[in-house]
Amino acid sequence: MDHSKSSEINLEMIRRHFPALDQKVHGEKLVYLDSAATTQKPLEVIEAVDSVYRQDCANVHRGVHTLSERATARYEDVRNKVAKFLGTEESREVVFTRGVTEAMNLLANSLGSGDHALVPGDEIVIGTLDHHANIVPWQMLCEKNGTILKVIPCDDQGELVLSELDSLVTDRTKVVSIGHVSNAIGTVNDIDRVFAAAKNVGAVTILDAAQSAPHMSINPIDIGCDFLTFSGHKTYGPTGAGVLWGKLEKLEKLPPWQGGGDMIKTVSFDRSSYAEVPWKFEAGTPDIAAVIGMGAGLDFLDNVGRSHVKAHEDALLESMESKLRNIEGVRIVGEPLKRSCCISFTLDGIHPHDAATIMDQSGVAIRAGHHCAMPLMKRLGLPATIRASVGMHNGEDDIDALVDSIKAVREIFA
Amino acid sequence: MDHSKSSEINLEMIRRHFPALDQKVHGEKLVYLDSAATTQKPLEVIEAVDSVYRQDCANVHRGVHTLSERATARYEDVRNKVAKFLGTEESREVVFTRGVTEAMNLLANSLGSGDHALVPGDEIVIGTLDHHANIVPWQMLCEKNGTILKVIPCDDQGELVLSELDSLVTDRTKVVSIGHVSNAIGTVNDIDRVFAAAKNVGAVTILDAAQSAPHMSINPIDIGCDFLTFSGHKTYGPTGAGVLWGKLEKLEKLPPWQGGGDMIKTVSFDRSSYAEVPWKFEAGTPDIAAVIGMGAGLDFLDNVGRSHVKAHEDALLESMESKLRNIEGVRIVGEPLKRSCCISFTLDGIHPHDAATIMDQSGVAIRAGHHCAMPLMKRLGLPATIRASVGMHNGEDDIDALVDSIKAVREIFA
Amino acid sequence: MNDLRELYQELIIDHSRSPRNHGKLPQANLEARGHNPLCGDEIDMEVLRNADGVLESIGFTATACAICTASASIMTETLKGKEEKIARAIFADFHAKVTGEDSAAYPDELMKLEVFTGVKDYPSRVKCATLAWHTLIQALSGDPREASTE
Amino acid sequence: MNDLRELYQELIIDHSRSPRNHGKLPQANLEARGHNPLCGDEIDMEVLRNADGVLESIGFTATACAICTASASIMTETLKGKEEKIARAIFADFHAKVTGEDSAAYPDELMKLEVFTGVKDYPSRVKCATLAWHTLIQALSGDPREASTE
Ligand SMILES: Cc1ncc(COP(=O)(O)O)c(C=O)c1O
Ligand SMILES: Cc1ncc(COP(=O)(O)O)c(C=O)c1O
Repeated sequence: MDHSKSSEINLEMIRRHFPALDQKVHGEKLVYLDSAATTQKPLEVIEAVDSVYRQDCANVHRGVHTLSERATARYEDVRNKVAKFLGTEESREVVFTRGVTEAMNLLANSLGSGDHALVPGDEIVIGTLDHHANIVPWQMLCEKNGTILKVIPCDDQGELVLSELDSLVTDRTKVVSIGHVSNAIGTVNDIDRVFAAAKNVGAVTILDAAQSAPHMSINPIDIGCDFLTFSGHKTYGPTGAGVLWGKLEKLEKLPPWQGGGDMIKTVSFDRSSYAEVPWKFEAGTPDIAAVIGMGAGLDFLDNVGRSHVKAHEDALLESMESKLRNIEGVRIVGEPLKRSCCISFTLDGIHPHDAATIMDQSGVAIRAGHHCAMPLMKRLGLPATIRASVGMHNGEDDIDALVDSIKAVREIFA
Repeated sequence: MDHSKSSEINLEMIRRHFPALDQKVHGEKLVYLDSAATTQKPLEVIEAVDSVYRQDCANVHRGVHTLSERATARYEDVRNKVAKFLGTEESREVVFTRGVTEAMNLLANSLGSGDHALVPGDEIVIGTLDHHANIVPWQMLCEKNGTILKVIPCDDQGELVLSELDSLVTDRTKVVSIGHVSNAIGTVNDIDRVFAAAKNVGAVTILDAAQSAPHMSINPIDIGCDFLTFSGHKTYGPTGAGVLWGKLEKLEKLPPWQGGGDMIKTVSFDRSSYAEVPWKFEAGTPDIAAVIGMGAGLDFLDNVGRSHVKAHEDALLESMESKLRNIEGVRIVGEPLKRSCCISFTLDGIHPHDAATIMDQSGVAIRAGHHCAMPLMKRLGLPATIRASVGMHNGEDDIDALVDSIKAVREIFA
Repeated sequence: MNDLRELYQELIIDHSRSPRNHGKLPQANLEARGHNPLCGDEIDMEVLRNADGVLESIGFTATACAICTASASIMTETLKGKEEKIARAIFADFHAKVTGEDSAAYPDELMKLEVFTGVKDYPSRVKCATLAWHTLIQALSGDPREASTE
Repeated sequence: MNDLRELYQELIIDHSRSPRNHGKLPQANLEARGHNPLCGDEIDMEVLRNADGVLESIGFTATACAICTASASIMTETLKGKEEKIARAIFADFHAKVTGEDSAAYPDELMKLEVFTGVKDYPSRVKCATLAWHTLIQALSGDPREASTE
């Protein structure tokens, strides 16, 4: 059982950490190929959450008693873990949100208000491959304050057309927000070029790292972005926690978004003043347990080693691609120069949802649909695709199960 | 050990459900009197969260595979549980948020935008006893769009001065948002009178039920409010989940707030359209595990029986009050006509934070500070108080420990 | 995996490949559009209801999965020539069965609907099986909004 | 519970009740205000630093808990007459000890500071113990912003 030829991943050992993988679905071993939607959770994460409720169950920040001190220390320590995960130093640059979606809404709202607010005619540039989380908040902002959304087009291969950058990113461009890796078809965008253009015109740069954080190192200093965001539930952590990282001086200039407890310095009916960064962006009781669990997830990922995970997954995706290409009637969607995260495909004459239901009968969990990337689907002329996405625990056996289940689908529709 | 004279609560049995209570702090048995900050979690809740990650770990709504179907069914079923908990019928009236703070920010933002948006000069009425979560979002809205915040004053007893309602609530009043129970001093506000005045002028009515939900029945139909919100982590559930309940027709008229996946019907770069209520208010991956855990917490509360919990806690608070009054140097803050949740007090010549630290040495967890109610503290002329708040698991023994720990504080400062 | 494979084999594949009553219905006097936002299925339903409330003709066009298309096809076959109130009753029965609320067998003349009962374990696919029905009801009710399965 | 009880007994109660160097310092040439947003403690610090960089006088007024008040009182006693750079070094040492980063003993002449080491297990109280120091440093740096322990 040598699934690990191409990497230093010990699959058997890793799989023992994921209790949910050890189950049957419709009598068949579960083959989980939906990590792009949410990753499975290792025992370390499950136990971290559990221990919050069994030992350190208290609210954070304002309590003097022991349980609250312990909860606060564990919660705040995750900022250090995140800073380390990103390869940065300053834990105050780490704001906790529910995930990328909340982070993008925070950015769209806070960039849209206050002294330095975007004004009518200012332009925001995003990409055709982007997830709805990096589209809709900006659309809502544009509707509210007259800013204009510009979109980097995408070619038939599923690559951003970067030759258009010069005409798209101009003096009017104030924000460039872009996804790192497409959750829909797996393209790794050339963010260096996109951000270089953005910096040329002094635009604020934002990276949606939802689909790169679980698969590769992402250092916002090296990348050169002002803000970066990822979701803990896609980096082996619990639902409910994610990160908005921002350069300290940028965060300090940004007005707060949500108001309430914990984000204030003083409140009076005449005037309230806000807490320091990062707390001014965290109104109300945060998701303490999820944040602590997210820390355990990042530790887990780093203990396995992101370079090993990357090598392992890159090899898997390559193998998956060649095996899929050998199945008649399979059409792979997009031919990106660099791929991560997933492969999307269609089956001739078979609707993705039917395929997904039948594949589930073989225990194979993939996703069928538009993957919250409707504009991309429209661009590619597809209502939906089948997406197989990988996590560190996947192996050749999973790909073989995927292939068999596709063949079963094709037999039924033969 | 008959702690249950006054009620049908079987304390011993209940305590066995809360693993975190079974610990020592500084060598002393933990006495948790900080439920108003966050409640302890029963095993049922801990296990519900655990089972999501061990068995049904998947993203919701868009997945066809079995794990996603199971996660979605469990997640959506909590809407029914919440509707039942509130004594209502329509599960589409239940929107999941992180808690009261996020719900209030949603309301302030959505009432402040769209076709029916509040306009400059419109007035919003809140109360002096309110939590920052019911103050700051409205202040931010007022700053943004020129609406005006009016505040129902509070008397020395810690009661809203309702004789002022007639002059405060006028034709200009468009929103009346009020806390049900003060988390700072325990006053149960006469919300019937407040909402009657609001309805007279056709204002939108909002109830912050953060501190009533854990202690009494709250039926928004009977109460007669348009919106009601509570936090799951204060009703024995996990951090990360709470509820915004709204009348269906009110929710339908309200524009969405956060944008992203799951809250849309269609997205294109020209125009996006939004999903139906309640989903249009739930952008991005929700806190699936916390929502499911919240459902288990509500079930637990209802299994014990809210009327039993209320009788038990009312008796406890009465006993606590009379025992506190017998300690020299204790000054109880506020003399509300109806009390729930907590008692706040000060110790002559001793700062609440010093008291809290010393009480923690006896294992007694109380809270010292402004309790996110700075305007109330200012009104009462206090920088901070000591707050002892109760949960279903508290008994006379906890009150006795509280009394002993206060005496220890006084000895040290004698 | 046999149940579902059978489901997909017996009738659904056939009806999804060669849907009955597919196409525009120029003589229709009622129409509605249905949409399943979760998977993008779209269906247009046209009905000719006569003065006695009988559904004389039903036609549909769809871009949808096999279950949705077959459900529309079998539905139109089943309901053509029936009175509106009978049609509504059949839908109530169908709905209860595909959501697992009712586990009784269908009467003989409705046996074809039985193939959809297997989707009750797939709440997301239940919506595929019911979209055509919801859209039909919307058309009959003269409700101009887009039907949705939510 | 002995450690903390002793902490509260020995020096802190005394200094919080009868703080040394409490009150306005009319001759001051530096000043700052400190605020702990978490518990509401407020402190005003005034300093007379002479041309040689010696802190000739330090005065403070505070509305604060015992730990904060006593810390301010003992700090002013300790630093009065010392050079600014010595004062800064002592703060660095004090900070390391109350946050638990350094567990060495204080030199004899700073032994009074030892009473605060017990708060290292109470991160929220650490802020009470350091507020006066942060505020002093802010005054010395001529930084007009309100000092904060965060
Ligand atoms: C590329 C990308 N961006 C944003 C998101 C949104 O993340 P979340 O749902 O955790 O807010 C996702 C995940 O669905 C994603 O894949
Ligand atoms: C009365 C009241 N309202 C609102 C809140 C805010 O709740 P959360 O922090 O869960 O958003 C609280 C709790 O702190 C509260 O006691």
